[in-house]
Amino acid sequence: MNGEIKLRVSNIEKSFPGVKALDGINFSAKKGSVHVLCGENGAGKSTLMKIINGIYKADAGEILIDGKVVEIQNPIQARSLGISMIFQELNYMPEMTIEESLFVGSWPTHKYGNVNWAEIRKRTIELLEKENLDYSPETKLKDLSVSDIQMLEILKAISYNAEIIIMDEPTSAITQKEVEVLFKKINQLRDRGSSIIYISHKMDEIFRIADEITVLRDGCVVDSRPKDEYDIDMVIAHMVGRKLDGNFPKEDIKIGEKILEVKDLTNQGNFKDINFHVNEGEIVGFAGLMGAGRTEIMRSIFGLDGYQEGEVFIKGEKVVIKNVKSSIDKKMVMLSEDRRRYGIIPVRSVKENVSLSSLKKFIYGGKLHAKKETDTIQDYATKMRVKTPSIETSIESLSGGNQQKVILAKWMLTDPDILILDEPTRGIDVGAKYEIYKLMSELSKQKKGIIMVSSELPELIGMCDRIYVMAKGRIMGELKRDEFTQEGIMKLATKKTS
Amino acid sequence: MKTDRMKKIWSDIKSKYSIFLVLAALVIVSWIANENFLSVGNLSNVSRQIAVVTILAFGQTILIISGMLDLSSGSVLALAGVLSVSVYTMTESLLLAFIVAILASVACNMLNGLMVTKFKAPPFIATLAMMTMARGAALLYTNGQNIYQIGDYVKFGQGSTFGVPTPIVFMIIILFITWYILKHTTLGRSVYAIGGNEEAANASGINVNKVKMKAFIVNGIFVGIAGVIFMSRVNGGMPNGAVGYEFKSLTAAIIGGTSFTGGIGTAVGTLAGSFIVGFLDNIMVLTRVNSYLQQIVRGAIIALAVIYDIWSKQKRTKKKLGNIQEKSK
Amino acid sequence: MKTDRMKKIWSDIKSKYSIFLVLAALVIVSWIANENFLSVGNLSNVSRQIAVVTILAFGQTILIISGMLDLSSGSVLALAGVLSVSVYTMTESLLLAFIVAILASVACNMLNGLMVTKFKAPPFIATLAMMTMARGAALLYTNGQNIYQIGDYVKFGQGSTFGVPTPIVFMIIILFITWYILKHTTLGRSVYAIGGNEEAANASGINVNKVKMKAFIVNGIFVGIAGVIFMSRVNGGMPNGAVGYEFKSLTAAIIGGTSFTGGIGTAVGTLAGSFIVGFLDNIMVLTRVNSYLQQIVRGAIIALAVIYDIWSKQKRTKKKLGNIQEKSK
Amino acid sequence: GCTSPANNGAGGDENGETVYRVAYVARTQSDSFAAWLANAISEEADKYDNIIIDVFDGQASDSTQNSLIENAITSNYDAIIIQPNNGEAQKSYAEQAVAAGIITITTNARIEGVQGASSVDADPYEQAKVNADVALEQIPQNANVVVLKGPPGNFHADARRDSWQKEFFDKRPDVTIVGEEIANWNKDEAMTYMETWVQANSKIDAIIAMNDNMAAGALEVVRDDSNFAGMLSYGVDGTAEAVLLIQEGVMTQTSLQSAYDLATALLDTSNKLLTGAETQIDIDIDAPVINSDNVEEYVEMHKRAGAIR
Ligand SMILES: Nc1ncnc2c1ncn2[C@@H]1O[C@H](COP(=O)(O)OP(=O)(O)OP(=O)(O)O)[C@@H](O)[C@H]1O
Ligand SMILES: Nc1ncnc2c1ncn2[C@@H]1O[C@H](COP(=O)(O)OP(=O)(O)OP(=O)(O)O)[C@@H](O)[C@H]1O
Ligand SMILES: [Mg+2]
Ligand SMILES: [Mg+2]
Repeated sequence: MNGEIKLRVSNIEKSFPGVKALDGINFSAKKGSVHVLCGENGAGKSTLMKIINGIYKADAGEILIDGKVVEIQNPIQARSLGISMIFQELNYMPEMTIEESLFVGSWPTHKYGNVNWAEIRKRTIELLEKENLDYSPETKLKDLSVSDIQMLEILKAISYNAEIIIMDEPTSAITQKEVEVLFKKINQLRDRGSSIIYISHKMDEIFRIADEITVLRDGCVVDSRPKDEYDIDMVIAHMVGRKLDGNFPKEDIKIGEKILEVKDLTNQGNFKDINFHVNEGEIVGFAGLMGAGRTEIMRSIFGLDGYQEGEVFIKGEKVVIKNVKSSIDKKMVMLSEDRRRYGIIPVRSVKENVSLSSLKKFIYGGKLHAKKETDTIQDYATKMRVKTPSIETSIESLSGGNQQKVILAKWMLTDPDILILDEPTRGIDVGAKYEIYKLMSELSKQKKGIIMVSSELPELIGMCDRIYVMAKGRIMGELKRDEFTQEGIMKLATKKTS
Repeated sequence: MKTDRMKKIWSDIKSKYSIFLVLAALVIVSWIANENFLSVGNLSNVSRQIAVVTILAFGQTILIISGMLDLSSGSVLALAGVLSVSVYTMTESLLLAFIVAILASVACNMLNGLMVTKFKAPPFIATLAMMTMARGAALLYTNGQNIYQIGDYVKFGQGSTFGVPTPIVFMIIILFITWYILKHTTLGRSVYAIGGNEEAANASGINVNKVKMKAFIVNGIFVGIAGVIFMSRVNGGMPNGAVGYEFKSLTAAIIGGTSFTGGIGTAVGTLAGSFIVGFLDNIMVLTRVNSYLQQIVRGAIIALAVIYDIWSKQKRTKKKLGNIQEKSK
Repeated sequence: MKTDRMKKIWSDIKSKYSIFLVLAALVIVSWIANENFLSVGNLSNVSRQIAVVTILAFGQTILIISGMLDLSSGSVLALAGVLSVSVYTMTESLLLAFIVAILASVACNMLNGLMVTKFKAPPFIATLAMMTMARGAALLYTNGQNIYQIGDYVKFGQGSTFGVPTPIVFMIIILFITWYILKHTTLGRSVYAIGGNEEAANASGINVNKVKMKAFIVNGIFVGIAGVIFMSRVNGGMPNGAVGYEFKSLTAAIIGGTSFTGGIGTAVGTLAGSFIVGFLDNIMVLTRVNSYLQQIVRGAIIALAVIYDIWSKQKRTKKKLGNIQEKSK
Repeated sequence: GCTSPANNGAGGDENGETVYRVAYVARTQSDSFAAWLANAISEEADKYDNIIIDVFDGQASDSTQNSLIENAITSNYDAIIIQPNNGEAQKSYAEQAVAAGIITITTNARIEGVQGASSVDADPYEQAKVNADVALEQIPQNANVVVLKGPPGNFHADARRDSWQKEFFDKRPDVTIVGEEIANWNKDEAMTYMETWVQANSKIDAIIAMNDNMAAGALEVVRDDSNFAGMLSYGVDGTAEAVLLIQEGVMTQTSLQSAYDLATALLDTSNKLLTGAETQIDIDIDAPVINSDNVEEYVEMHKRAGAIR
């Protein structure tokens, strides 16, 4: 039974205004196997998956399940055909409780059709206990962190006993520990005979979990074969159409003066007694498990949240950051980990999104200079290789990775001295990742100070000069470049607080 | 220990049920200001007076939670009401009159639903168009004339059932239905999901269009009933009646904590919102505040009530975080 | 070749400017129905008639784009208007009267802004409260009586500037200001950003509260001017004038393509929306449609106009894609 | 404790004389005539030591008015004066007041057929008729006229229009109505309609408006237009604005619905009923015509009231 073809798509085509996202895709997923899809940002992976899940309708082509042609008009039908999907962009109802979000759209009911709350509660508690999640079922999603919500989405998708499970970059928002949990689950599902379609930009993950790999480029299948016939370089070469240097483009730069210093920073209950500094030309990493409080610290420094105690110095001068604007004025910017919530203005154009934080630059005599703005931003978009029909296109129609590039461009345009990058390569393809790393090196050469918060240890180790490791709202240790090891970092990250 | 627990309960009440505290405060202040306020007669008056608007507000609550609203409810009420009255004067059948009101109102609301789901018109525009059309239809049908001498029809609005005035009975039943739908049916839960995030709801396998249509149908039933009560209460078929009721009902729902951002709201909250407005109007009349001044006071108190509600809920969120942190230590 | 290009341009117009096509269609049909329709006199009448509502609608446009709205504009207009008229009758200074109107209206709108930004009241409630309060204040101040014998004050609304009726001049100036703010200033960009995603706007360094406050202040200036024009047009200080104008102005903005979800809308769209309603009302009176039927037709056409607009924008998406496919082959 | 004066019913003041509490439930306080009447009643009541009037605002809504009547009954007023929004709609509530033993007076307009209630009224049919009568003479043969109506279903609006129909249009089949719209008593709405009519009709001989506000609005459009010089115009109410327009020679005629006369009659009636001098009274005040012949008298009246400077 395993090894039979469960799902097949043939000659799928799909266009959006200005782009042909899919151009005749053929692809099949077997039972009891993990099929990895990879490809550059904007290659069409998510679009293909959304077609399979009934969110988009293909312009041409057909979908076959168990050899039979099926029409999938909407997610309800998809579900009834045994398909479930974890979406790339977290899309949730903030006001909903955990228990409800787990069952939304498929509530268990009593005989007369009324919702069986007792059953929901029971099953939620079972699930949460089984997964060792310490949450009350009544917690609202808006009170959770992105990673918690992502974890719940994963649990939800696999709790349906679906036969085809699509995971669109499920690990982009979670850390190593949760990845392990997820992989254990995937292995169970595979043994159970499910077909899993797995999308990721993380090469090590791909090679750990895949049975088969298909590479997409510009809406076409470039290659598709069993994992064993591939190696990483080959996948990358297929993806980006050229060979990439697998190493991190880290350069040795003379470290300058302290550019940012944080002393005894405390925010009740989120973090405590935080001390660290960043020097000119330095890339400083922050490692830690999910919920270690890294994001919270950065938000406080950047002026999104306050802090009760402590001091922040920029270039030796004590500063009071009231809000984001004063932070930007001090030439400090932060790329958020939650792109959808704190990054993009969905209905507005790429251009407007990029210029948003530097509008002053384009003001002449009280008026926005349209040409100057357009030219500058066109430059940035080209430089950052943003894949978009035009800079007037609304940002929400860009692929996830390209949205990330647009937001990065926004911050670059402010010409910052200090960059706080919270999960900067989340959802970015290998090629673009490499470009971002290069950009970071470039910036540090210009004596900028960079903070890199990341849950991917390899990139921290590859790019940073120093790494602070956090656990439960405290800094547990500081490592120099020659002390970097995955084990060493993990040990600090899991150390019990006194 | 005990006082601690009491304190906790009190702070819980203060935050979660703040709008009821506002209501309670209003009742107490009003009672001090005028002892008649808490008489059975007066309370029953206020309840009867707010019944129609409250019933409309329950429909609005369901619609607003799902990210829509109904600007047509006042007009559709009038249309359904005059048709119903006119059928009654022709047939003398209360049952038939009742059914006609509901059918007419549901039909209008299905048209609303159609415009919103099939033709993707924003609910504001779809129901605004219906507001004008239904009013025009009511006036056209009656040629702008009120229908008088409606006989026993007044029983709906002026009669009593088991000693309780009929409008209040209807209001309570519809309160219960709304609460039940929102809390205990998949329709209700879908309504919250759609209002919370329509795309996500769709991706979760909810048939968004069907749910929206159902929400309008439920609203239609409520509006139809309100139409019967209204006409019966004013003792005539008034094609020009209930102007602005869509607005009053929206207000009651919003004061009661329903949010235009969608996904938030409860039936009892709306009831509280409606009573706040009703009591406020009542006590100002009882204490004979100058009627222009009344408007100023009413505006100010509505703003204060909502601001207090929001403020105490924010405080709660902060509290909660504190708790989690304590736990994790 | 040439026809191809023409076709493309035409399809572009049809999709992007569909609301203007609706307007054009309405004009043509109206002209066929009644030849007086396109007379200079009639066009100037319609423009004068819609001027006040359109000016309010420009304020609404800015507010709606940033995710808010103003329910108080009709009442604040009345308050600002009667204060202005009353100052004029006391001082006989047109300048002073004008300034007083704007000051009063800006003050009310700053209070709106304060409730929304500092106290986090939803704009619906904050401006609803202001709607009641401002009306109460206007009535209280005048004791419910109209102020007559306002002399030269009528020049604002009934006079002409360079041969163009003054209300139209004001409307055009404010159209231009709105367009300029939205298109060419950081305030405008911030307004779009906040409406599109408030949290992201904040995280991008935009002072959300300050921008919202500014949006209310701009709205306040527009409402104040509208107040002067209104009172001058009706030749009296009418404390109960302009009831329901908040609603009419909202409608114009929404028909013109401004979206309650925020982040979308233009000044010229709003102007088109306002003219659609104005022409519709005008042609029905000219052709002497029964006044009840008028309401039905008005509702139906507004719904159809908006549905057509939305539908053709969707089609645009599909069309464009066709072109690209051809190109890529 | 705070005692409610309304609850005391008839209480004594220091002179030992009985003080009566009267609730006046106004149709609305937001239209100028109703507001004028409410103000006039309050002023008139000051002349009576034994009567205290509380004014309530019905907000032009049947259900609000009904609520207010209910409240007044609950509060045990000695008398309730109702200025109904819609006679029939308030009828059963007026009956409830009578049944509760409260003296009930309906006014402007009277509610017909309430057993045991009294009434003071100005007859809307009569108010329009006095204008229609002169219009029969003044409006030329084959004239074009426009008609401005109050809100549909409103008692006064309908009765005045009905009067014009029976007393004028039925008798003058030669007259053409070139426009008829509902302007809801509003000046600005009337203006908008008139502006449009002027476009479509080169000849309009008369404006027939159901109140002065609307007549004034229509006149605002044509007052400086020489094409329409000498246009006839009729209203009802005798507002300050209409009186001024008649004085200027712009408006033709209106009939006074005098809030002062109504107020005087109402208080007199209330006093008689409360003191037991009489048990039921039904009176009508006159609807005197105001035109260029007698306008100065009414200018004086409004000047005294402060409405005209
Ligand atoms: N809703 C949409 N409207 C318009 N264009 C879209 C839409 N969704 C996707 N696209 C376009 O289709 C192309 C494929 O996008 P898709 O999201 O499938 O890429 P992806 O392979 O998932 O990329 P990533 O790795 O960045 O997630 C992109 O060029 C994108 O801009
Ligand atoms: N409103 C809230 N309610 C409950 N828990 C919260 C709330 N806000 C934050 N937390 C928790 O506080 C902790 C700190 O989260 P934070 O996002 O800063 O961690 P992090 O180190 O950046 O990890 P990551 O970003 O990888 O999730 C997490 O455990 C998070 O779940
Ligand atoms: Mg993707
Ligand atoms: Mg984080």
